[in-house]
Amino acid sequence: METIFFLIITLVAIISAILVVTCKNPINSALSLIMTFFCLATYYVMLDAPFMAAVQVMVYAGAIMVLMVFTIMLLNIRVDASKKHSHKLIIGSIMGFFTLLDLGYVIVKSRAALPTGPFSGDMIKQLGHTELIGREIFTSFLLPFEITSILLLTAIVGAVILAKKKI
Amino acid sequence: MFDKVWLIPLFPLIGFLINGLFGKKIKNEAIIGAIGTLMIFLSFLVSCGILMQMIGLPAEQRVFEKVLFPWIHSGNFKADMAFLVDPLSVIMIMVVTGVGSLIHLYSIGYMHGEEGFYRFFAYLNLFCMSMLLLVLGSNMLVMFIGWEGVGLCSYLLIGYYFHKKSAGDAAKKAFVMNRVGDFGFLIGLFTLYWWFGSNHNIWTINFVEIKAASHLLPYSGVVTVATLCFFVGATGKSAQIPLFTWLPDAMEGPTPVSALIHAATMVTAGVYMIGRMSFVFVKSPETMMVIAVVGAATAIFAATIGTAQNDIKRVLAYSTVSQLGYMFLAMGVGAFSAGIFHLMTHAFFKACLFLGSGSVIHSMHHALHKIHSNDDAQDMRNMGGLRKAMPITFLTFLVSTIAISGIPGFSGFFSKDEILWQSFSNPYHGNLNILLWVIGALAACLTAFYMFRLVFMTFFGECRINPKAKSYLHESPLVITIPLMVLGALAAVGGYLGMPKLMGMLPNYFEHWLEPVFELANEYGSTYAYHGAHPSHALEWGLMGLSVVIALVGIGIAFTMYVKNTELPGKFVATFPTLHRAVYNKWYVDEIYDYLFVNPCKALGQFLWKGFDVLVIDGVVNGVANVVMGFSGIFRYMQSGYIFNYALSMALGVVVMLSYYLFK
Amino acid sequence: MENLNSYLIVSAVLFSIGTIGVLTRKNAIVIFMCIELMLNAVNLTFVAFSRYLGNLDGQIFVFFIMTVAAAEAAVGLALIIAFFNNKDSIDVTDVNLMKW
Amino acid sequence: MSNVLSLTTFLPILGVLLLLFIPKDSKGVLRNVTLAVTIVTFLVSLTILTGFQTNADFQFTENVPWIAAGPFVMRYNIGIDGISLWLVILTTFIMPIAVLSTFTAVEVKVKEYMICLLLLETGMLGAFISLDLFLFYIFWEVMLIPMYFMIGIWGGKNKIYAAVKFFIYTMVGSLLMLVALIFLYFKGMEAGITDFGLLNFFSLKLDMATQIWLFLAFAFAFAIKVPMFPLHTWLPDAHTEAPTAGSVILAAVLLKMGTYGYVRFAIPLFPEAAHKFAPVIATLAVIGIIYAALVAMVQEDVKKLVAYSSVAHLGFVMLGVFAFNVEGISGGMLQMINHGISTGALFLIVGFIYERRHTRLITDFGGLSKQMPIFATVFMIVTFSSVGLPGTNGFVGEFLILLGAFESQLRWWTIVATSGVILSAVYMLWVFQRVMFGELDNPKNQKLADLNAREIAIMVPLLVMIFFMGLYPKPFIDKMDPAIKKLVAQVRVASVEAKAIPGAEAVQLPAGHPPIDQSQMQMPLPAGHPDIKMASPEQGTPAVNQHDAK
Repeated sequence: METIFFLIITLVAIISAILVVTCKNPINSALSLIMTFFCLATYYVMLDAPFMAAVQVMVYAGAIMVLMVFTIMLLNIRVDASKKHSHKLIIGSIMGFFTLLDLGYVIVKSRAALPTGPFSGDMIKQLGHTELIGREIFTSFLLPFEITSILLLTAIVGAVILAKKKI
Repeated sequence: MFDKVWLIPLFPLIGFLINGLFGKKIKNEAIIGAIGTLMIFLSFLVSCGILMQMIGLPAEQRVFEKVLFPWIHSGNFKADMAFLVDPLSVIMIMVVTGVGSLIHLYSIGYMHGEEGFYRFFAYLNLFCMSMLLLVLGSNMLVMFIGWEGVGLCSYLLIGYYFHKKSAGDAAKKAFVMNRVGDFGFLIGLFTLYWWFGSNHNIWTINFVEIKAASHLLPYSGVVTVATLCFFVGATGKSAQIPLFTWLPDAMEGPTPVSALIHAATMVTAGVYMIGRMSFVFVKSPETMMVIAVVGAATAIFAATIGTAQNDIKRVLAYSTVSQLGYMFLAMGVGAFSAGIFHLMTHAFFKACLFLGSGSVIHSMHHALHKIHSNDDAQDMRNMGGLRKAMPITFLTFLVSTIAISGIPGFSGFFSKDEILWQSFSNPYHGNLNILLWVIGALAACLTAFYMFRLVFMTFFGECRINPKAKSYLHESPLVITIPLMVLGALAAVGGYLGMPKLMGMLPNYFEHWLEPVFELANEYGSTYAYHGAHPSHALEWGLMGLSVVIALVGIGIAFTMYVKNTELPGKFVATFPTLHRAVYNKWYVDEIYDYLFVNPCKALGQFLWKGFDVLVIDGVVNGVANVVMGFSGIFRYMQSGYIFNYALSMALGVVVMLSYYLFK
Repeated sequence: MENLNSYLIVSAVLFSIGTIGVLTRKNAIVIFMCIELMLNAVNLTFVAFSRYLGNLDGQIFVFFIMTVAAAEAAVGLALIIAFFNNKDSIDVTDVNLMKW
Repeated sequence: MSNVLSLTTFLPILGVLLLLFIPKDSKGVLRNVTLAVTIVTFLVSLTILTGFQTNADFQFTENVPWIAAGPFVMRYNIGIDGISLWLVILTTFIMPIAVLSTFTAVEVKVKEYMICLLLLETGMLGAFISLDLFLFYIFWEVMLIPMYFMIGIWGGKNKIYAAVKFFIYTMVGSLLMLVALIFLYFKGMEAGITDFGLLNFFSLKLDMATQIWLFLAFAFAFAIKVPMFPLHTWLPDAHTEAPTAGSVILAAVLLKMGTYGYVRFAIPLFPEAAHKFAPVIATLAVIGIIYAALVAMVQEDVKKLVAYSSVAHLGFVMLGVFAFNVEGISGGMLQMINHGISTGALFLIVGFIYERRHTRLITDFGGLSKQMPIFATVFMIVTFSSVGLPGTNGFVGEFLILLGAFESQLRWWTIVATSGVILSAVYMLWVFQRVMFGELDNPKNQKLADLNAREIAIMVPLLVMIFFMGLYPKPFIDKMDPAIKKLVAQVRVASVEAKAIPGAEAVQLPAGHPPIDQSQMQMPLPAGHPDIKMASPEQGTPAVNQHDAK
């Protein structure tokens, strides 16, 4: 039963991903991207990481995509009319195909012995995923956490300077 | 007086400095001429003093070495500026200063009116200084200074009329050929120095020390190599077979130059060098043979060319080359004192001949100049019958011609006949000596022929000069004729100094005088000489008579051809056109040298420069630069500016790395 | 409970689609979206591994990726706007000032 | 006052500072100040000459810590001995003459030109006096820059090509040298050497393999500078394009850097390798002599001809240096100074006629000696000094070189090299004849002015030196002798020891060379440490048997 559900979600995800790439109108590709994010969120849930799914939806679908759509609207970009099938299409797809080939090969071939860490699946269910992540972030990963906050700060300042016409 | 020897070269040096630096300002020809002549005359007086002092001394005390200052001292090598006075060098300085002062006096008259007058006298004095250095040097290096110094001065004096291209070329040719000789001299010097140093730890180039150590030398092997190299040096300087073509061209210079340098002094440097190092030369029989053969060959070869020349000075030049051949023949057969004796007598009569021809040319030039015709003043064909116009010149010329042809009673006969006899009876070369004697005699015949041909063409017969100029022909002034008369007298009388013992009337002072210098050489020679029966006196008288007869035959032929019926030479030329043309063009030796050496060098130089230097090396250097440019051109396309290319290369990178790791 | 491989395959597919999108599209913003897509594919692998390895580090790392993605999106879009201001087009091929 | 050496070296830098204050367009003041500075430097350097005792060790030494970067310790270690003394004096002697010759030659950007000249002088002096390998390398590079600018800015038509070619040629060589330097330093560190000082590297025993590689690197760098046969093509271009003063200094001093490098660094540091490569280098030197002479013969441009002639002269110097005996090396050193004077004079002469006619083609001249008699005599004297006529300086050096090389194992090479004496006479006299003799047909030549006072003032010191060194070279040779004897002993001791070192591949002296028996030894063989205090052998040994070294 679960596998069927998994297949459906995968199907939806891949189709929307392809749509992102192929749609002429950027708005449609933006929406299909949001659709992909939702599929990913369901994956996270299936992987017993509910908090991750929530964050995924909020950050990506909510924040970043809204920003994207906003920019598209701001610049009211017409549909890129000249769809010349330049050589880029062929080369791009060949490259994509080769990456897929490599990754697939990696996945199929790899026999790495998987040392299991301390947190088993059921343990997450009892303690609650958010609490566990919270404990992890604010103990061992405190320094990276602070650095990412600085990163965000610089990004904000950068964005403001770049977009403003004259300082 | 001996330690005043350094004055001898010093005086001409002072003369050179005065005339050289201030000559332009003095401008007055008499003063410049006087300074030049005075300086050389002073050294003549000093050398007379030394001669007198040496005559007073017994034989073994006659060697004196005067060290002036240390010149080059580096490591083992020691060379001081030092002079050696011994019987041989005394004779040489007497000849050089004596003939030199006469020629200086002569050139005051001859060079009258030339615009570079001071320059001529400065160079002439410089030449005398270098020649005296060469002759007095007590080690090979001081001799080498003189050796190259005379080469330099002959370059300057031949190129005196520098505006004439032919003079410039002749000067350069003379210097380069001398330089080839110096190359041989240097190699010989190094071999000797190295051999003595590395085998017996005697690091010296001083003649006295080498003479003392000469007993260590082996009888051939390294000595042959060294002496052959020295002989190459001698041929370069004294114009023998391989390197003689510069001497006839050197006639471009003014006549006093030809008289002093190319007759009396410089060309005898080679003979003197062999005399000075006779104890080394004798040690290798092969070299002695080579010297004798080359000497004889040059004698006959130059004599043949001399017969067909029309320029009066060219004839005398080839006669000098031929007489030098005799001297080398004498040296080659071990008759060193005979060689030096012939050198002295030759200096007298050849200088007199040159000066005589100079005075002829001078008056011819004067006459032709008066009527503004530009016939060649030196060509014998437009001379003739000058004996009436120039009696003194004619007389002295005739005396010297008789001397050079070897007519008994005159100096030439004694010295040349001594050489012929020595070459016949020499103990060194076994059965070669008959051939040597025959060649010598033949050359003597040819010498007599062309000398008298010259006399008859210039002084006898009717005057072929441009009729209008005939009246202007007159005897040269006294300042020219006095040296002629002195030299003429010396040419006549000089022979009696070295009368061969056979004659018996006078003891052979000359040989006796040079005995101490060459007795070591003769002693070494006797070790390998062939001690057969000493040929009888009768044979000696017979050969002497034969040589006189041959000379008279030569004169007779000349007389019949050029006085009796003058069209005979024309007929002779008609019957043997190719032979005549070959002889007239000096057997095409110059052209052969050009073809063998000069042009290939130029072609090689051109090829090396254009081909190798520009094409190969610069090609490689510029090639590397172009290759680098090429690569940078290619890489430039990587930065195309399109984002797509960057993304593509990134993706490509990922894929390649992944697949590399996967499939490794 | 799907096993690890299937998740990895899905993320591989999404990742290559993202690559194709980046390489082929001319519109700057769509390229941006494809990059986001590639990032999320990577997030999925992280979470899948963290789940099967029973170690939360992967998921925490995903947070950091998200912040980076956010920052990147912000700056990227600012760039696009700035580029749009002086070139009136966001077509990637017009970004060729560096072309010689 | 022991730091007179540093004073001489850095006096030109003070001069440069002085020049900075002088306004750009007052050319006269600029020129005179530079002249004054160079003359003062010359006078100061004379005090070095007078204070120099004739013995073998380094004098006027200064040793001050300079850089200590991690393992690398470089000290400001300078000093001169017999070998570098005369090169320093030659540099300070040539500089005023070069400056004097630019009074009319350079009109544009005079200030920068003068600064380049002074910088060049410091670079050269520094290179000659530095005893610290790194300091030597620094000055070696500093020297290039001003010369590059002089050729590049004030040069002739394709000056850029010539300047770049000159620069890159030398840079390639010196980079190789830098690598070898550092590798040597590491080798030294293993043996406990703490800084770049030259003296402690002398005592460093290297095995044969490393010696070969290090020697090749050093030799390559110096070969470019000498210039040796295949690497010489930069010289004619650099000379034809350089301004007169530039090419005078380039010929007089910069070329000596290469041969000095061999004598000071390449040979003493790696004696076995030097012995091993002596035949190869001698062959290149001899080829260089003959090749350059032949090529010089067919040149149309006078300056290119003189450039090729200096390639030939330096071929002689290399032959002398690689004879490894006292005569050869002192001949080489002497010839370096002679070449500096005579070729410097030749370039000045070419500069005079270039200033008058603005052409260097031989065919444009002819019959000048009637028009310019003083110039003719000066040109003649210098030609004969360059041809090596006895009585002039050229002969003494050349003779000693050929003599020394003949004694050593390079016997056949010497015979071929001696033929170079003929070729040098040919091309020099040919150019002298084509320029000076012959008809004064070219109208432009008829109005040429003879040498003025300034030009005569330039030439007089050179002519005096030509004759002084030709007739009485003793003071020059005596001051060099102890240092050269020490160098020769150092090289010979090492080459003998090389045979003794078990592991090291035996040094096969070429078959022709007689085995080093006692008679070859000028000095009694010192036991132990090669740094020998060489007491100069007493004069006045008996005439016949010179040295009983048995």
